[in-house]
Amino acid sequence: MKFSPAEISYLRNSLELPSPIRPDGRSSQQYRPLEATTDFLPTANGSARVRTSDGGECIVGVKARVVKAASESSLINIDVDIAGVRDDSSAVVLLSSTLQTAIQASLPENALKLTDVYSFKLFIDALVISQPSNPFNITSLATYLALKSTRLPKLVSATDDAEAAEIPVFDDDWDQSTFLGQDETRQKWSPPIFTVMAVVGNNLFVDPSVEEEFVSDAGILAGWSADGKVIAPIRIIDLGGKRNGGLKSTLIYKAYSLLQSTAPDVIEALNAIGDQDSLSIF
Amino acid sequence: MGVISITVPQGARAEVANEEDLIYEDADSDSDVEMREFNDNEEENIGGSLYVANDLVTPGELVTEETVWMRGHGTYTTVNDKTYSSVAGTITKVNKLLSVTPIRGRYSPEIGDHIVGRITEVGQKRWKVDIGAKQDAVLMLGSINLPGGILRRKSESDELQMRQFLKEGDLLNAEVQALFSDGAASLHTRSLRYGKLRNGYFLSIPASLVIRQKNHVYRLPGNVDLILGVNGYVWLSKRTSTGPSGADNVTITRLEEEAGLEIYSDKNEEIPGSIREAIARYSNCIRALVYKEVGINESRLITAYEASLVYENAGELVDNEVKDAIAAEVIAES
Amino acid sequence: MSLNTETSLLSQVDGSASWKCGHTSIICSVSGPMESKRRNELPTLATLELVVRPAISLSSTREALIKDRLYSVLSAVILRQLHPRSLIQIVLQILEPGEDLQFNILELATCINAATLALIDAGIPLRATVAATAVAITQSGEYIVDPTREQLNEPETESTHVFAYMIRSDNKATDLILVESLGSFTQEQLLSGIQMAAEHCEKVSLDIRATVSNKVKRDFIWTE
Amino acid sequence: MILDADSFLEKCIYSPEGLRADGRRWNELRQFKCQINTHANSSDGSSYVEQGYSKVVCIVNGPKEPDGRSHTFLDKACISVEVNIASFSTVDRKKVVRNNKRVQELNTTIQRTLEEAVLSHLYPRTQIDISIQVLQQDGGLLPTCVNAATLALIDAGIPMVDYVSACSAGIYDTTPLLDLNTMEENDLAFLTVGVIGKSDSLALLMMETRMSMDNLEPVMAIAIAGSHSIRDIMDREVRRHGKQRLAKKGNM
Amino acid sequence: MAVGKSISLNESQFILRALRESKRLDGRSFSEPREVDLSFGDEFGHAQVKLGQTWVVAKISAEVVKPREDRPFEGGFTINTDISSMASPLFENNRQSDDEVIMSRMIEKAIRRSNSLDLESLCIVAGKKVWNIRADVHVLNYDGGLVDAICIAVIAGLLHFRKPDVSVDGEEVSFHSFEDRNPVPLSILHMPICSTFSFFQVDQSEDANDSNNLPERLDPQVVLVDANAQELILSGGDMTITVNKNRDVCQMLKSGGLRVEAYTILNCVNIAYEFAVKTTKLINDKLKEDHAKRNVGNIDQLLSAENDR
Repeated sequence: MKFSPAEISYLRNSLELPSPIRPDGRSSQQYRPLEATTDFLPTANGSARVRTSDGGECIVGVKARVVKAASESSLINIDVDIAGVRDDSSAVVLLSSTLQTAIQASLPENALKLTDVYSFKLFIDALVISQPSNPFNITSLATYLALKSTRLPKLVSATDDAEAAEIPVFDDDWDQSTFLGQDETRQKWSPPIFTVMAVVGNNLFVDPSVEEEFVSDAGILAGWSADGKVIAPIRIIDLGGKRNGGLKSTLIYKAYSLLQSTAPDVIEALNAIGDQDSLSIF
Repeated sequence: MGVISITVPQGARAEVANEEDLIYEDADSDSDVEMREFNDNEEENIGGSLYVANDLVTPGELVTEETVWMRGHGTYTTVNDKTYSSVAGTITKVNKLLSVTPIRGRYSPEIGDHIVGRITEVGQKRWKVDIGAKQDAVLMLGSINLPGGILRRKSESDELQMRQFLKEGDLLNAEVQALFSDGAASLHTRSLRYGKLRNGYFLSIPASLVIRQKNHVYRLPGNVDLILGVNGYVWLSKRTSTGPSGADNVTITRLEEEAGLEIYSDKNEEIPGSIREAIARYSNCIRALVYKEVGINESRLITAYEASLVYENAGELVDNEVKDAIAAEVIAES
Repeated sequence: MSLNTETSLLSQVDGSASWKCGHTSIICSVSGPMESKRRNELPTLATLELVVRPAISLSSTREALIKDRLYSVLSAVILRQLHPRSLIQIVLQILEPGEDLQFNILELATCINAATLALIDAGIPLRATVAATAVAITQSGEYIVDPTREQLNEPETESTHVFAYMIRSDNKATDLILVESLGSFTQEQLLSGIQMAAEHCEKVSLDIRATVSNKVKRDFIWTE
Repeated sequence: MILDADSFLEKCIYSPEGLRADGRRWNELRQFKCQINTHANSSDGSSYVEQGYSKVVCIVNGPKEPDGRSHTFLDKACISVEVNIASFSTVDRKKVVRNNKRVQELNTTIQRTLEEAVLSHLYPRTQIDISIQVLQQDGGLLPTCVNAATLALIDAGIPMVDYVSACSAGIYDTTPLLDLNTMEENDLAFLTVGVIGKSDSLALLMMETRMSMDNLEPVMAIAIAGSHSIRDIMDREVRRHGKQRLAKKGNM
Repeated sequence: MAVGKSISLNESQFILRALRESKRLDGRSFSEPREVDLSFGDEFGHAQVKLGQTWVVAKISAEVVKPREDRPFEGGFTINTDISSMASPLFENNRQSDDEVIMSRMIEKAIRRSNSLDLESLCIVAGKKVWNIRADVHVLNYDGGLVDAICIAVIAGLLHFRKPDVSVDGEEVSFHSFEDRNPVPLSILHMPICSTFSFFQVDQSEDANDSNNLPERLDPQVVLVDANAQELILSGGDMTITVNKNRDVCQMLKSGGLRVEAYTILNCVNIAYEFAVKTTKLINDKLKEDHAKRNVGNIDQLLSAENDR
């Protein structure tokens, strides 16, 4: 995407104002409307699809496989595939490694454990079909929704197999399944969410559009956990903007408060989606 | 105003309503192992008659058996001289010319169209311009106003400094001057109403939603000018005295005076916040009309803008429900 | 040792030759000079694209070694400056190696001879004719020219050598262009091996000449 | 989530009563659902097709300015197809590398099948990119992709001679079975046809398993009939969507 | 598969005009394949096929490997069909074009997936040692009909191949040299034979360039069996059918290209069957001939086909 110098200066000037004017009039912490569906792939344990109003779209499928816990280096595997982008490109690696680390850290310790020997391994595959702006936001949101909709079948065989290894047997009734990370009190686990904010001058903008990214000084990547706490990693990333000076340290403070004020609303909106039923995914 | 709105897909709701249309099982058609007869679709109305205009035809459908028609776009014929449709669309007849206009498709340029475009490539004596069509358009060095007036001859130094006039990424508005045999457009900007664009904001909408008019430059309330390119590329800018819109009837003398190098300047003028806000509001109004697939012209846009003033903050207009409301008001007005 | 050569046996390329000596059989094709890909283009020379394909399995380091040796010989003998910015494509297909995997002398020598013949067949300008020969030297000091698979496998065999000569006027092997010696051998052995190879290469060159004159006779039969 | 994959397999492929494991008769298609214009904001044409449990999304971009010399033909548009098979699309998760030979074959086959129907000579020096995302697989991968691509091309307004519709059919003993799912594909000899319009003309024919010559005719016949039915369903969807848009045209 | 960027207008019109008059440049009838010239090399498993100017060599080799974990009783079988620019400068070295990918997949399906080689007979010790059979195909010259020629060469090579006899004593496996014991042939279950058909749109009118004037849907088409390189350049599409003499169709592929009526395809299957019957007989005859020759001279005692790579 190319922009003319006049457009760039118009956009920057508007966004640099003390009370900035975004090209679509949104406030700094306002997201664009999203469209989402969950649990639409019957062959996956969990799935979700998120689409933005500018055509960005991400589909996430979660599959669980029974493995011997001892032989796996990690029980979570995240694979991100962005259409038209090489698998080893930095955008893909950054996305998958960030999500992998954070989800692994937040998942309750025994959520995947089946028996002393066996355990589930989660394969989270994100497919970004099209993405005009940075894919972090929608991939993270879709992953959140997919994990929230992920259910694991109920184990009917014994959990104690330390002596005699026995392949686990599951209940065929899907209604008996439990949500991932659900504990005895039927409290559901919530995975972390990441978002990218664009920095222009002294201002920060959530859910930046392509043009906002293009004129940005940089982006700040940060996440929050289910209880609305800001979590690591917090990282300054490149959003494709041309201006690469340093950032004022106050911006990080601003980012914190911006995240804290938006997180509850985003979580609430996301959780509301899981309760709505839809027949088709489009 | 909420921070985020997440909804289930529209399509899902529509489907509940028309489930019959979408779900189909071949359970009843006890088709034999015999190969089927060609064309056994009772919905199709094949015969000597011609479909009434605005009736929908789909690819491969027989449009007419009559041989008197000239076949235009969206049709094809076989050696049997029958005319078939090659796209999904509506039949249009102009005199003896029969064509099918596709429901959707890229902008296809026509001579005289006022368009907005973006330079993609600077070449030998010509620029390539993205106009949202099937191919990039061509703008010849000889088809632009050179600094110093219309009467100046094009020189070799002009060829060497083409990037000083227009470079990759630059936006311009122009007129389609001619079409090449493969359908690509050739543009010109040899009038002061055309040329490089600054002092504003660009957005792109489906060309099919632009209602063709005599004039595509609008002066809108709030000191905002709009160039609604026939190709669906839109430019919203601050109103300036010498801007493209102010120069409808320019004499050659004035042209000469004004065609200084500043017509290729990259510098914006001072733009007050109120105008920036108005531009943001207009762009959201346009997006609202696009969202509901409402054709856009000057009066509708003004109606939408006035309707939008109920919402104090332009940011509220990104919400789908607000878009619905605005579009509904526009439809009601017209 | 039976020798069987043939030229112009492939229809889609500019020149081709097969060289079958004992149980080693190789076929070589030459295309060019022709249009080169922009990125491979050399401003002053013709680009040489060389492919050596084994009879069995995919190309390995063994073929890469043969290719490397061959490239040094061919790039020296082809008058590449006459066709700048163009491409000469040479493919050698080993049909029967005639020796076990740990050796490559028969293949290397045969590749050089086949390539020379194919280059002549394609009409590519050459500085001279190149002829190569493989020699094995045994413990008892016996020199075996073009050894068989069995002879190579004998524990008696102490060193293996490939020598290639450029052959100019009077069919004299004057310039040594390749020496590839492996195993244990003495200085005298190597030097007399080189001497012996010269004689043999001259014979090979006569074979090449005979094949070419046969071909010319066949090609220009109508001129008589 | 399907849990009872094993109990599924215990059932026989075709019962003496003439029913298949999933309750269909020999000449019955699986539920075929399709939708066009699903990705209006990000593409020129788009579609979503479900054939039983097989689900694919297709996005078409173009005709547009070609990406470079290698994508420019002077006499026709350059059509390129890229199928991407999601790792979660199969019952057991499986990562499919993009450049695997089977995927390359699939790409080329779909591309050449569509080229026969698209009037590509009308758009010289342009490029048409077709990207297909396979979300779920349960047999009939190739036909589902072809059908989705046809719909997306029509949605993009790209002129075509007629619909290309594709369907598979196999043979059980001497009974031809229409539109196989994965379980049936694993056990039976089958073929896939791609038909242009309502004719008996095939642009595509692919058979990868051994089948007696004498069974070919009935199997091909039922596959062609199935393709014709699919064409009808697709046509219905194109008309439904077209009418919906024409209604909106009232707003022009 | 069509390789060849262009052909002069003159030539193409000449060929098409001839086709319209039911003539082929090499004098064959439309449904007449070229003569198959099959010969065997000194080593076991070395088969050479010439089909017109097309010339391919298949070399079969065997090595002992560990079987795949999920298939402990099955041996391996790989076919390598990499085409170098020797066949024609239009083939790029070290890069497979779309056509080459489709072709190698087709050979894979025709021979390997159709189970013509009995993989279970390659088992030596279950889960430990199996034979891996490798077919390396070298295309020396290209003049159309590649799949057909390669398939014959590979099948003939497999039939010609001998692997050393093996005796198993518990975990001990000993391989017998060809001198010790007669080497054993592979177990070939059936012989798939490919036939390639090319379709041509031969317009009746000379001015076929009118872009708005498409050919009639049910236009008579020309179907050529075993087209040569020149004909392939002009063909509107091709189809390869693999059949054996037991009337099994092993593989069929028409990946796009000119649309063809279903009954035309069924006709093609019958032609392919005739060719398969004829070619199967030819391969068997040639094998017998070769066998007779070997038993006279006893050459096979000198040669080893075992490959320890």
